[in-house]
Amino acid sequence: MKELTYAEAINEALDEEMARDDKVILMGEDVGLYGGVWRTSVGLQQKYGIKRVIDTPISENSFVGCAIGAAITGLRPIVEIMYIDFITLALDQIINQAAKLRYMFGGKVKVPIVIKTTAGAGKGNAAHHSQSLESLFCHIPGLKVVMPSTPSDAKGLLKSAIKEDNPVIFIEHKLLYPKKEILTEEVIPLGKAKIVRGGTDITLVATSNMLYKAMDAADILKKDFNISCEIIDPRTLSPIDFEMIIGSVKKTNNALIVHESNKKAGIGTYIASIVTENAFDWLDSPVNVIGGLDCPIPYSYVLEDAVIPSQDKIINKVKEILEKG
Amino acid sequence: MKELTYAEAINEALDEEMARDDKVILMGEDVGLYGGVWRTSVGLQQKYGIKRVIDTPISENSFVGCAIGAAITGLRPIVEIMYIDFITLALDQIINQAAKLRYMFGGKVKVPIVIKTTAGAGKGNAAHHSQSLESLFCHIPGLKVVMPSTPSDAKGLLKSAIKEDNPVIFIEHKLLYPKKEILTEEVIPLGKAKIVRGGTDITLVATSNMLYKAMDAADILKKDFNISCEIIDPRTLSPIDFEMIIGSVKKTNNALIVHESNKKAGIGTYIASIVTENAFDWLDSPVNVIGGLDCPIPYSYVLEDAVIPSQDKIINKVKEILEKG
Amino acid sequence: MPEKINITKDLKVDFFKQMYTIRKFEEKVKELLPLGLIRGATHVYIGEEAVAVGACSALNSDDYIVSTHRGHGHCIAKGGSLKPMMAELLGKETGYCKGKGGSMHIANVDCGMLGASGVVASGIPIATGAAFSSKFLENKKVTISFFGDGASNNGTFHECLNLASIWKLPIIFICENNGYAITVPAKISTSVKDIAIRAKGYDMASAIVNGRDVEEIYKVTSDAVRRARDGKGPTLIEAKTYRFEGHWIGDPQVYRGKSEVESEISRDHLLDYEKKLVKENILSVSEIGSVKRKIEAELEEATQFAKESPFLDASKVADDIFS
Amino acid sequence: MPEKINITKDLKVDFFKQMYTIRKFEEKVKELLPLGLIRGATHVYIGEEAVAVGACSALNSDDYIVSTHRGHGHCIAKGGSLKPMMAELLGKETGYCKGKGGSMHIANVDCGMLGASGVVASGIPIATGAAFSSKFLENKKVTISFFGDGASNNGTFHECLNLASIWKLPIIFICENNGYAITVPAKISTSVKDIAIRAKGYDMASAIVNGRDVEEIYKVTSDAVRRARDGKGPTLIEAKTYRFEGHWIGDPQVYRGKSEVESEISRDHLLDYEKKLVKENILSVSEIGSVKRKIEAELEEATQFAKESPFLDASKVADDIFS
Ligand SMILES: Cc1ncc(C[n+]2csc(CCOP(=O)(O)OP(=O)(O)O)c2C)c(N)n1
Ligand SMILES: Cc1ncc(C[n+]2csc(CCOP(=O)(O)OP(=O)(O)O)c2C)c(N)n1
Ligand SMILES: [Mg+2]
Ligand SMILES: [Mg+2]
Repeated sequence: MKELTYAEAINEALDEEMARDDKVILMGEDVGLYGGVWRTSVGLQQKYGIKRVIDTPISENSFVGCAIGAAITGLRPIVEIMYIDFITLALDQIINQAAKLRYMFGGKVKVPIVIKTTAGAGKGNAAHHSQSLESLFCHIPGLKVVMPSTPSDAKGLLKSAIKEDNPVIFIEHKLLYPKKEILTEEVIPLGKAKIVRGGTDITLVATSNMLYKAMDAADILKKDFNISCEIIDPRTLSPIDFEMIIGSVKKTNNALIVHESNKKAGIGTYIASIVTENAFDWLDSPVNVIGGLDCPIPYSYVLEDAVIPSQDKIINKVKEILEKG
Repeated sequence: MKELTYAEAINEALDEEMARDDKVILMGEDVGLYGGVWRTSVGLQQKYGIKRVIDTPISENSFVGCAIGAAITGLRPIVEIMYIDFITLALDQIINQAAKLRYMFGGKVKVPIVIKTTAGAGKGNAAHHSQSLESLFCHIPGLKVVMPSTPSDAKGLLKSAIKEDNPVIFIEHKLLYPKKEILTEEVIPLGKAKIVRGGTDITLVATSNMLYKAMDAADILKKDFNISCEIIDPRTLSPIDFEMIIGSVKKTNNALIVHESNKKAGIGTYIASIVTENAFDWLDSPVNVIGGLDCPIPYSYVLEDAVIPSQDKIINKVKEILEKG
Repeated sequence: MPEKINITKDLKVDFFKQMYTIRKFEEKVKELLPLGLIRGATHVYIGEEAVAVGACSALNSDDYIVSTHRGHGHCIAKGGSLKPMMAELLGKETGYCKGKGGSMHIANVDCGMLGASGVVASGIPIATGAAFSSKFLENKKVTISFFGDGASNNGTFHECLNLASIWKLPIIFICENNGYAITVPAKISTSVKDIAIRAKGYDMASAIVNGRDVEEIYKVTSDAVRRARDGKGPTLIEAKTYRFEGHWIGDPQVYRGKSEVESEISRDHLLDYEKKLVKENILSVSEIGSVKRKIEAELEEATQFAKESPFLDASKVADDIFS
Repeated sequence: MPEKINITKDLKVDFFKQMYTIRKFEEKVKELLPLGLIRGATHVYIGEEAVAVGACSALNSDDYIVSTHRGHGHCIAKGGSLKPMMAELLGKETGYCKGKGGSMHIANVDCGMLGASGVVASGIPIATGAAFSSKFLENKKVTISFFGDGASNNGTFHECLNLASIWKLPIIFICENNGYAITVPAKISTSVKDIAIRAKGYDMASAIVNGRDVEEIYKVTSDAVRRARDGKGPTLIEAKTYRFEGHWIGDPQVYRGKSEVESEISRDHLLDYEKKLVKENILSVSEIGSVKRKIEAELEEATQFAKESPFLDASKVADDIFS
């Protein structure tokens, strides 16, 4: 039983999978000698050589495409995009190639590629280094999307992602890297949500770093208002574990979804909508969604704080929902 | 009063705006001498010269970026991306620059750029020439998204888009170009939906080419089942005219949203969710969404037909909703 | 140009057969399209046959190629069979991609043809990745990445030439410079006359070849293949070629003069090569006739097969997304 | 290198002042960051001052520049004021971007500085567009696009050099080649030693300059500016430079040896230029002293201003998205 940070847990998953399968390679900017700006690949180039851990030029679309080409010809590449904001440069290869190659070729190829990257605001990095773009990938058929919130989930899900024969977008959160936990060492299958905390009055579905805000909010709601929240972390956003979420909502009869990305055309309102379609008669109140403010991420901390969903916002919304319901 | 096709209406809007304002320029692949593969810029290079109507190399990210740079320094560029599928190559400039420049610079610049492109399946062009990616843009703060369904709307909205000082993604539908209509010659403001047909039993919100499937379905629902559908075309998808949509749902107490793009993390479930949040007590049934099948667009017409929302699917869903409700 | 490479009689016959097959295949496509049997954007390779044939003949059957939106010729030259090709173009279950891909996504992974692609220049990274694999796996495979003059203005061209150079990948970039990108002439969109010169920006070997001369293409490609297999890195080859047809069936071709097109078509390398084989006593006129008839018959058979094949059932539309 | 360009004494003094201002500004940034007054990724320009100063001095005040993630030096050299710059870095309402942009988005549109950008190479198209505007409007403005060696491997570099060449735009592409992209040395990521050679792929004029020699940079840029203004098209200038500091504050710099860094820093162009001014009798030692003290005082004032300025109120966070 060892305590590891989220970054170390990811590093361990990479290490174990590279040790297990010599077709697994890692490429990206600064992932090699330096071990990645998020420190998730520390020591790997030293251990597995420059052949398997490769520092790339700043050519996002092409090194992702190169990894896709390698994936259909026998390798199992993991690609790091330093910030999810730069993945915009690689979307042609991700959306038009990775997600579609197998289908377009009638099932003749497999595309075992993991694209790992980091999302989220909170570090004063402003509009080009703080976005949460997971919803873009959830919208595209042919991609799986994973967003772990804990060190154990990060490790267990990354190991599953690397073993997966289909493209996986693996989205870390930059505020979570220092988060510590004693690892559970489970292998966590893609597509399975987790009930983080049982409850009876409302279901809170919270992704990535928002899980912690939801938990803090739930503590206060319990203590000060005797409201019992059931908290679910979907962990995989595509495909999403609707069985667990809908099951919970049928029990609590109320739901609130919280994510950091924008609400508009996002994954939250999709969850809300599917839950509503399937549990309408169980609902005491409309399923609500809190997302980041509909605004680029500003630099100053005063402004940055104002765009990220806050504990207070969650508390107020839960109270509003239950009063109305 | 003249009858024009959708393509001709767009051409006329471009022509009138270029005549009105000599800072309006048009750039894109094959838009010049040839007049655009969709024939929407026929005659414009001949009329306004190669200085204002420019054939570009196949460099989507850079000619879009170039247009953005031109927009912040005094021009009003319109850029054509031949198929929306290729806009994936330009998303860095659209998402990180066009949508954010004004905000990042504290309001110091304007970004009057229109990106016109075409979406949709139905022509046997397969996975790289058939997508409906409007939801990606709706998710990004700082962009406006327009999707006209009729020649009059196409012209009226394009004229507004060109006059707009902010970036607009203007999405045509490739099956609509030959569609004819006597033009109403209104200037149509961005952000205003339209009640295409009044009704009492259910609100159908249908975008782009799906409007016609919804109208056909409504005809049959009326004739065969005496179900009266109110049909709304949002026309602008971002910002969206919730006032009109919610107003209608409060009257009909039921709603179905139909679009061609995928349902997952798309604009449809966002509409559904906001409607539900705001009209929950008026709803007799959960707001439902029909989107394209969660699948890349296949080539054969048998398969292609199976992925696009059909009239039958709409009819059956409406019946199911009203039976349950 | 490397002179030492010897071209056997059999190979010459093979060149002719392949070029003729491509020509006839594309003529059949032109015939079936207006009938609605083939749908959607479809780009034929007539005029450019020598490039695919010369280049792919320099490869082993397990080497890789990555094609473009104009992929039928590459597919045939890399060993594709006419039946599943034609069936794919007719959208049938018996096609290479079960009718899911069509013309712009034709692929025959089993013979190393890793697919056409509808997005211009998007195959270049995929090809670079295939070459990356081969180097990594030390399997001595070589990859050819085909793309057009228009594609050479796209960012991925630049990024991948850089990647291939720094990683010394076993890849050959073949630019099929036919002078146009749809209606846009290279001279208004491309800052250099010879795209081959761009190799200098990546410290890469390069060559310009006559895209109508199948033997020259074969020789220059063979040389590049040998160097790639020997670990000596990538090459950029520019083939000067010409598209005899419009970009699409019915293209009014406002962007190029009738006389230009006629003069280009009048220099038909396929006719020339036929004459050359006769002159070199490799095939007699009557042998050529029977080669042609055999190919035409095969093509008829393939067309028949495609027409008679069933469509994949709509219930299977969502299969093959994930493995 | 064009010899005819004359550099006045005043201009030389100005070069020194600007370089010294940048150096001191960045040292102040290094001081404020660990205090938490400046947050987020912040990249200082120490070691590269001569490039921005030499290049921007060749421009008129209404010409344009587009910067990179390492933008403070460019902003100062293009006429930015220290108060709103420092205020921006401290996230204050009085900053150039009201605290919405910060270090990586610093912009001063009024003096033609069209912004830093957090996405590497993404400013190149914006700059190309500014040059497009100027040509279109016939206003004779010239644009400089700054970017790094790392950025030169990105597709937009290629696409925009092609665009600028075919459209003969009044733009100067200045590659600040400091040998590294974060921790990745150019020699493992960039296929050519001299990025300037890439100009050949676009039929573009090019030059390599010593990035520590402000006068050489000024002269070469002036020449390119004159050609651009005269409608003679774009130029690619590669400035060989060196980043004295880590990529970020606290960077352990595992990717380059201590001795390399020490030897590079020991050749400090700022000290050298100071000596040169004295030697050329342009400024006396005591005059230099007072120039320095004046700049330092201004900087203190700016820092004080920034510290005392209020944050933009959170209620205004969603303003400025649309006009
Ligand atoms: C990224 C992208 N942009 C635009 C298109 C539309 N398009 C299809 S073919 C073509 C021209 C390609 O020119 P070239 O690369 O020279 O190949 P050629 O057709 O001449 O063989 C264009 C612009 C596309 N398919 N992909
Ligand atoms: C598209 C993109 N990829 C990666 C990064 C992360 N990043 C920030 S600075 C940098 C290095 C840039 O190197 P170079 O262009 O040489 O500029 P320098 O920092 O040396 O001045 C990288 C990779 C980024 N900001 N944008
Ligand atoms: Mg071409
Ligand atoms: Mg650098």
